[in-house]
Amino acid sequence: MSEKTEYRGSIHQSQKDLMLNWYEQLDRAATTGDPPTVSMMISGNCVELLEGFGAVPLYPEVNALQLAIRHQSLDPILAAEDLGYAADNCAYVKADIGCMLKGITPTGGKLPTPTLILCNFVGCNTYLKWFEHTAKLTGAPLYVIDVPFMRTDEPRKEDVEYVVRQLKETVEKLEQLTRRKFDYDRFRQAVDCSRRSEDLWSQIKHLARSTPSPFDAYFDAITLMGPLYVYRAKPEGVEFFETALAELQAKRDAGHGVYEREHYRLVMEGPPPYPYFRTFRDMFAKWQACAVASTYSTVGGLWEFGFRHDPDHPFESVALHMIEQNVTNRNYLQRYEQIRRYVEEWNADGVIIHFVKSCRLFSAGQGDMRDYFTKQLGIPTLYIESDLEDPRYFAEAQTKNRIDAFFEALEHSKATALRGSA
Amino acid sequence: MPLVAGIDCGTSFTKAVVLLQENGTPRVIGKGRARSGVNVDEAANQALQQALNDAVINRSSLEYVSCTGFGRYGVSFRDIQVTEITTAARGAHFANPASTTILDIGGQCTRAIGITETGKVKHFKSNDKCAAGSGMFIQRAAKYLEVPLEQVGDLSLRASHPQPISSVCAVLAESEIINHVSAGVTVEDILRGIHESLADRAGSLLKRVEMKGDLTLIGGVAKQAGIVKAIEDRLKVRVHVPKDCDFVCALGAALLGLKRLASKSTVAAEAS
Amino acid sequence: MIMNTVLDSKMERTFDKCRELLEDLQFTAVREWKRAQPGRKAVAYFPVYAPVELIHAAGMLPVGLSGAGDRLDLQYADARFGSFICSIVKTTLEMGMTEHLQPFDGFLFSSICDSARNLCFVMKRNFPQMYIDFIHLPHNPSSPATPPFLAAEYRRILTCLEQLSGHKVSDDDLRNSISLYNRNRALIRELYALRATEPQLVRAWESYLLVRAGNLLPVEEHTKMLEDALQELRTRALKKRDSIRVVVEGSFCEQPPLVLIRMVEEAGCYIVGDDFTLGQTWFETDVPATGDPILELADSYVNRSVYSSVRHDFRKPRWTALVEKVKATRADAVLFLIAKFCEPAYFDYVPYKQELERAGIPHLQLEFEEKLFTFDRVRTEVETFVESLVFD
Amino acid sequence: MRIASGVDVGSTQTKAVMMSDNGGINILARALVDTGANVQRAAERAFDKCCAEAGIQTGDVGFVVGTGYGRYKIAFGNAQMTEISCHAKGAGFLCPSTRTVIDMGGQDSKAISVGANGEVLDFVMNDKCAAGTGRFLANAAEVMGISLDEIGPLSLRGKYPVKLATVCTVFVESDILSYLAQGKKGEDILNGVHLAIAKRTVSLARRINLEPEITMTGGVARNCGMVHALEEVLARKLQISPDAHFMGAVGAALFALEKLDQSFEFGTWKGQHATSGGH
Ligand SMILES: Nc1ncnc2c1ncn2[C@@H]1O[C@H](COP(=O)(O)OP(=O)(O)O)[C@@H](O)[C@H]1O
Ligand SMILES: Nc1ncnc2c1ncn2[C@@H]1O[C@H](COP(=O)(O)OP(=O)(O)O)[C@@H](O)[C@H]1O
Ligand code: SF4
Ligand code: SF4
Ligand code: SF4
Repeated sequence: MSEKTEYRGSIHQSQKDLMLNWYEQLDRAATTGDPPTVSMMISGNCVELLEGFGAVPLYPEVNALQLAIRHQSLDPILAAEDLGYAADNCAYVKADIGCMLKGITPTGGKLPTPTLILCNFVGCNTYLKWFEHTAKLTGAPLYVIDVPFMRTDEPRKEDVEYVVRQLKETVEKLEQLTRRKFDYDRFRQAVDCSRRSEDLWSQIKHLARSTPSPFDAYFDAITLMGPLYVYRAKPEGVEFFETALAELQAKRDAGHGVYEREHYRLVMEGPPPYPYFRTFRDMFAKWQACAVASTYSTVGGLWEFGFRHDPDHPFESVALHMIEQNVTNRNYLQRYEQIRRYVEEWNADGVIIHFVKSCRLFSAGQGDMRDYFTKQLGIPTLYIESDLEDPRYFAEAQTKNRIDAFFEALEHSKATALRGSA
Repeated sequence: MPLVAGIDCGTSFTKAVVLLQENGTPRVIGKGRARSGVNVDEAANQALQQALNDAVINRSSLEYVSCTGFGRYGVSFRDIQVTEITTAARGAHFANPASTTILDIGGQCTRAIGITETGKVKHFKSNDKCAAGSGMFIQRAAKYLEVPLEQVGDLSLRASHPQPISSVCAVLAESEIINHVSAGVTVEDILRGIHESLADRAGSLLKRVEMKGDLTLIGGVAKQAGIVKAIEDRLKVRVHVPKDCDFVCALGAALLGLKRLASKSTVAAEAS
Repeated sequence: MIMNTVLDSKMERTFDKCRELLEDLQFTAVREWKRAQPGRKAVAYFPVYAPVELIHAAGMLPVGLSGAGDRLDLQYADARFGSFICSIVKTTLEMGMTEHLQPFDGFLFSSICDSARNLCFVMKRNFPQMYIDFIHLPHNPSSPATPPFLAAEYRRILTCLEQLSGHKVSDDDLRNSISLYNRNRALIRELYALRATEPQLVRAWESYLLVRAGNLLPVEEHTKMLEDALQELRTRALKKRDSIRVVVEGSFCEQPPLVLIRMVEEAGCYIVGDDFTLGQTWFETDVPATGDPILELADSYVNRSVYSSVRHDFRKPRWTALVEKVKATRADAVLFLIAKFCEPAYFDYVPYKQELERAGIPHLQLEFEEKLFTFDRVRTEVETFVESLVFD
Repeated sequence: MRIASGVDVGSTQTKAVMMSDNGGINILARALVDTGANVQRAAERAFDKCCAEAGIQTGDVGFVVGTGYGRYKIAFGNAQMTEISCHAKGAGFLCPSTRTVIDMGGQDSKAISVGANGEVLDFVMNDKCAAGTGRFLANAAEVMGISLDEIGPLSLRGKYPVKLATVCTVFVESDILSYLAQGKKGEDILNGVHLAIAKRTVSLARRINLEPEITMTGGVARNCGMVHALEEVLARKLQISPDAHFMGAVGAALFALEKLDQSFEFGTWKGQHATSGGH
C-alpha cells in the first residue's frame, strides 16, 4: 500500500521519549523499590492522587496492548488458558496474567510488583476479577475503589461522597504502604496540570471537525493516549499537548488531511484489533476514510464535551471524573448519544462498530446500537467482529470483505445522491 | 478362572474381547470386530461371537459382559455399561502402565485423557460433532486420493515436504487437498499434512489434560504410522501405540468387568 | 436407574405445578395475580440479589426472571447481542421483543456483570413504557461508607417503586416484608440442609423446582408451599443409592435445563449443594427486622450475602467459601456447571480449581446453555467422572 | 451499444454474464462452468463461453467486473467487487422490492440486508464451517446415489422428515446411511436434510434484520426442496429469479455497466480499484 496513512511529526518522537521514560521508571522501581508504583486501570484512573505520593502508575492494559501490537500476545494468552481460563475470557486479562506467569514484558524491561493494586472499578466487572487474580498471584495488597455506575443522567450526590470517601481511604492505605505523607499541595498542582492538559487535548479533538481532518481520531489518537494517562498530571504532559496542538493546528490551517483526498469521515466505536492494527488501518486507508471521532479514545476521559479537573475541588473533581467522564462507566444510552453527537458535530458519513469478543463492556449489545443508528437515525453503520488482543479472532479476508462492501455501498449511495442533484 | 467379555460399541466399528484371568493375571484370548451399522445389539452380538470363536469357547461360559462406547446402552445382554473414557484409561494403563496421558482418535471423536498411576481418569477433553480432526476425515481424504486406508500411514511416513492444511473444516480442507493435487503436490506430502493438522488439533486437547511423560495413542487411527510420527514431531513427545490399539476400550471394559465380578463374589462370600 | 415408583401423588402435583410455573412464558400466574387485585403491579428482576423486599413493601409482586430455556426461538435478540454473549441475556430480550414481558410494569437489573448491565439499557431503549432501573450493588465491602451508600441507592429505587405503585412505604411495611422473606429463606435453607443430610429424600431437581417457584409466586404462597413440602419430604421412604456427593457451582445466573440436573443425578451423583439462582436465599442469615430497615438490608448485602462469582468480597475470597461449602456438605467432589459465555463464572473457575486441587477435592467442568436439548456428551462426561471416583 | 460483463468465480462454479445498455439494460448471455482447481482458467472459460453465446468478440466488452472468492485471480478483469455487493446489486435490479438476500452457494451461505437502491446495509456469512451449504446437499445426493437435480423434487415428496443428529457435512453421510439401513424412505431423509439446513441458514440470517421480500440467490436456489424448506421455516414466500444462480455475476455486470458510463465517474472508482487489483 503506497498510501501514506500516518502523520509523523515531532510529537511522535516526544511521545516515544515520554513513554520510554515511564518504562525506565517502572524498571527502576522493579530493581530498587523506588518510586512506589500503583497498578490501576486506564478507565477512571486517578493519576492525580498518585502525584501526591510521587508514585508512578502501572497500567496492565498498556502492557497487554503493547504485546498485541508487537504480535506477541498469543503465547501469554495460551499460557493463561493452560491455567484454566476459558477461550471466551477477556484476552487482555489472559495476556497480562500469561506474562506474569512467564515473566515477559513487552519492552524487555522489568515490571515491579506494585506497591498497591488499586482496582478503580469503573464499569468493567472484568477489572475486578483481573485485579483479584493478580493480587492472588503476586501477593500484593489490593484496594477496590467502587465507582457507582452512571445509571442516572447525572451523578448523584451520594455517589460523589462515596467515591471521595474511598479516595481518602486510598490515601491512608498508600501512606501506610509507602511510609510517605500525602502531599496535598502536590496533589492540587497535579489536578491543575490535568486541567490544562485536558483543555489542550479537547482542542486537539475538536480540530478533527475540520474537513479534511488533520489527524485520525482513532488510529492516530491512540498514539497520543499514552501520555494522556501517564503524564497529564505533570508539567511534561502539559508541554507535550501544547506541542501537539500547535503542530496539528498548523496542519489544519494548511488544509492538510490524513489522506490526499479525504473521501469518508467516520466515527469509530469499540477498541481496535491491536494484533492487526496496521492491516486494519490499511483497510480504511484504501478507501481514504478518516476517523474523525472515536469512543475508544474516551476510555480514559471524556473531555471534548467540557469536563475539566478542578484544583479548587481536587477530591470531588477526581471523583466526578471517575464516575462520569469516561466511556466505560457511562451507560449504553449515553454512549449512543455520544456517538450521535460525533456524527452530527464532527460531520461524519457513517459509523463503524467494531465488536471485540473479549470485551463485553464495549460489545454486549452493539447489535442494538447498530439498530439504533441504521433504523432510528438512518446513519450508515458497519458492524465487524474480531478481538483487541487475541489474534485468533481476526478473519482478515472476511473483515476486508465487509469493509469493502460497506464502502462500495456508501460510494454507491453518494454517487446516486450526486447524480440526483446534478 | 473367571471369563469375561468387553464390548466397545464405537461409531464406526464394534469391537469385542474375551478375557481370561489365570493366577490373578488377565489375558486376552479372543478378539472380534464388526461394522457398527444401525443395530447396536446385532453388531455387538456379531463381534462377541467372533471373539468367542477366536478363543474357542462357548457363550455360556462367559460370566460377565461389560459394554462401552457410544452405543453402550443399546446392548441388551450387558451386565454393566461404562463410558469409553473410563475404559480407554483402564485398557491403556494395562497395556502401558508407565504412561499417564492417552490420546484416542476414533472415527468421529478425538479425546485426550490424563490418568493416575493406577489407571483412574483424572482429566479428559474431547472434541466431537466436527469431523475436522477425526478418523472419518482421513477416511474421506484417502478415498479422494484413491489410496487404500491401510496404506495411508506408510505413505505419510514417506513424505519429504509435508503440505500443511490451513482450513479448520474437514470439508473446506478437501478443496485445499484438491488444490494441492492440481499443484502437483505428492500424495505422501498431502497425507502427512493431514496427519500434522490432526496432530496440532490433538495438541490443544492434550494441553487441557496437562500432558506429562510419554503418550499412549489408541483408537483406529493409531494404526497409521504417519500420525504417530506427526505427533512425535509436532508435539515433541514419545508416542507408544499398544498392540491392537483399536481394542483398547474393549479391553478396558473387560478389565472393569473382572473387577466387578471379584467384588460381587466377595460380597457373596461374606453373605454366605 | 432405579426410580422410586411410589411417589407421593401430592408431592407429584406440587412438582408439576412448579414445573408449569417455570415453563410458562406467558406468566399466567402473574397475569392472574394482577387480575385478582386490580391496580396492583408486578416488577421483574434479573436473577440474583434483587431487593425483593422493596418491591413487596411497595405492594407489588416481585418476579425473578431466569431466561426462557429452550422454549423460545431467538428471532431478534441474536442480532442485538451477537455471538459470545450468554443465552439468558438474549432470551430475556427476546421475551421483551415478543411481548412476553407484558405483565410486567418494571424491571430491575444490578451490577452483576457487563452483559446484564448493557442489557438493562438496551431494554430501556426498546421498552420505554416500562420502568427499568439499574441498581449499583457495591464491590467494596471493606469501606465503612459502603452500607450507607447502598442504603441511599435502595432509597432511590424505593422512591421510584413508590411512584410506580402509588403506595407510600413505611418502615413497618418494610419490616413486615423483611420478616416474610426471612421466613421464606429460612425454609429454603432447611430444604438445602435436608438434602445435605438425607440426599435420598429429595432430589436436586425437585428441590430446584420448589425453589424456582419462589421466583414466580407471592412470597406468602411460596412459604406455605415450602412448609408443606418439607413436611411431606421428611416422611418419604426412599432408599439411599450408591451415588457420589457433589456440590454444583457456576449456575447462579443462567439456569441449566431441568433435564440436565436430572441427568447429572441419574449418572450417579447426589447434588448436596448447588448455587442455582443462589438457592434464592441470597443471605447467609436473617436480615434483622429491627432498626432502619433499609440500612439493615444494605448492610446484609454488604456483610451477610452468600458468595457468588458476581459478588466481590476481598475480605473472604469465594474460593475459600467454596472449599468450606464442600466440607460442610461432606461432598466428594465439585461439578462446575457453567453457562456458556458466562464470563464471571469462567474467570472464577481458575482460582476455584486451584484451591480445590490444593484441598485434594476432585472436580469436573461442564458447560451448558439453557436451550441445550441433547445430553449424550454431558452424560458421558459425568458418568466418566463418577466412574473415576467409584471404581478403584 | 455499451457492453459489459460480470464474472463470478465461486468456490464450486464460475458464472459469467454479458449485459448491454441500450437505453434499457439487457442480459445478452450467461455461462456456467465448474471452477475446479484452476481458478484462472475457469474464469477465462466462462468469459469466452459467454462471449461466444452472445455472438461478440472479447474486444467488444467495455468493462469486466470480477467477483466471488476467486475474483483477484481474474487476469482480464478491469475491477473487482465483493460478492456481497454484487448479490445485493443483482437482486436489487432483478427483484427491486427485495430487502433481504439469502445467498446459498457451494461452500458458504450469507444473508444480506439490502437498501432501496440495491446497496448493502448489513450482512452475515458463515465461511468457516461447511455445515449447511451447497456442498452438504451435494454430499447427500452422492450418498443417496442420485443427481443434484433430483434431490429437491424428491425431498418435496417427503412427509415424515427424519431428524438429523448433526449438520456436519462429513458426518451427515453416516446419518443418512443409518437411516437408509433402518428402511427410511429416501424422500423423508432428504426432507429432513433440507429442513436441517434451512433451520441453520435461517438462524444465521436472523442475525441481520430479516425483512419481508426475501430473495434467494446462489446455486442452491435451483433446488426447489431447499426453497420450500426455507419458506417453511421462515413461514414466508421467497422470490426466486430464474437468474438466481447468476445473481452475483449479474450484479458485477451492472457495476461494470455503471463504470462504463462516463457521467458516473465518481470518487475513488478508478484510482482505487484499478490499483487494488494486485492484492
Ligand atoms: N486398518 C486401518 N488402517 C488405517 N486406519 C484405520 C484402519 N481401520 C480404521 N482406521 C481408522 O480408524 C478410524 C476408526 O477408529 P475407531 O477407533 O474404530 O472408531 P470408533 O471407535 O469411533 O468406531 C477410521 O475412521 C479410520 O480413519
Ligand atoms: N441444478 C441444480 N440443482 C440443485 N442444486 C444445484 C444445481 N446446480 C447447482 N446447485 C447447487 O449450488 C451449489 C453451487 O452454488 P454456487 O452459488 O455456484 O456456489 P459458489 O459461488 O460458491 O461456487 C452446488 O454446491 C449445488 O448444491
Ligand atoms: S472486558 Fe473490556 S474493559 Fe474490561 S478488561 Fe477486558 S478489554 Fe478491558
Ligand atoms: S449468565 Fe453470567 S454472563 Fe450471563 S448475565 Fe448472568 S452473570 Fe452475566
Ligand atoms: S467445520 Fe466442517 S468438519 Fe467441522 S462441523 Fe463444520 S462442516 Fe463439519
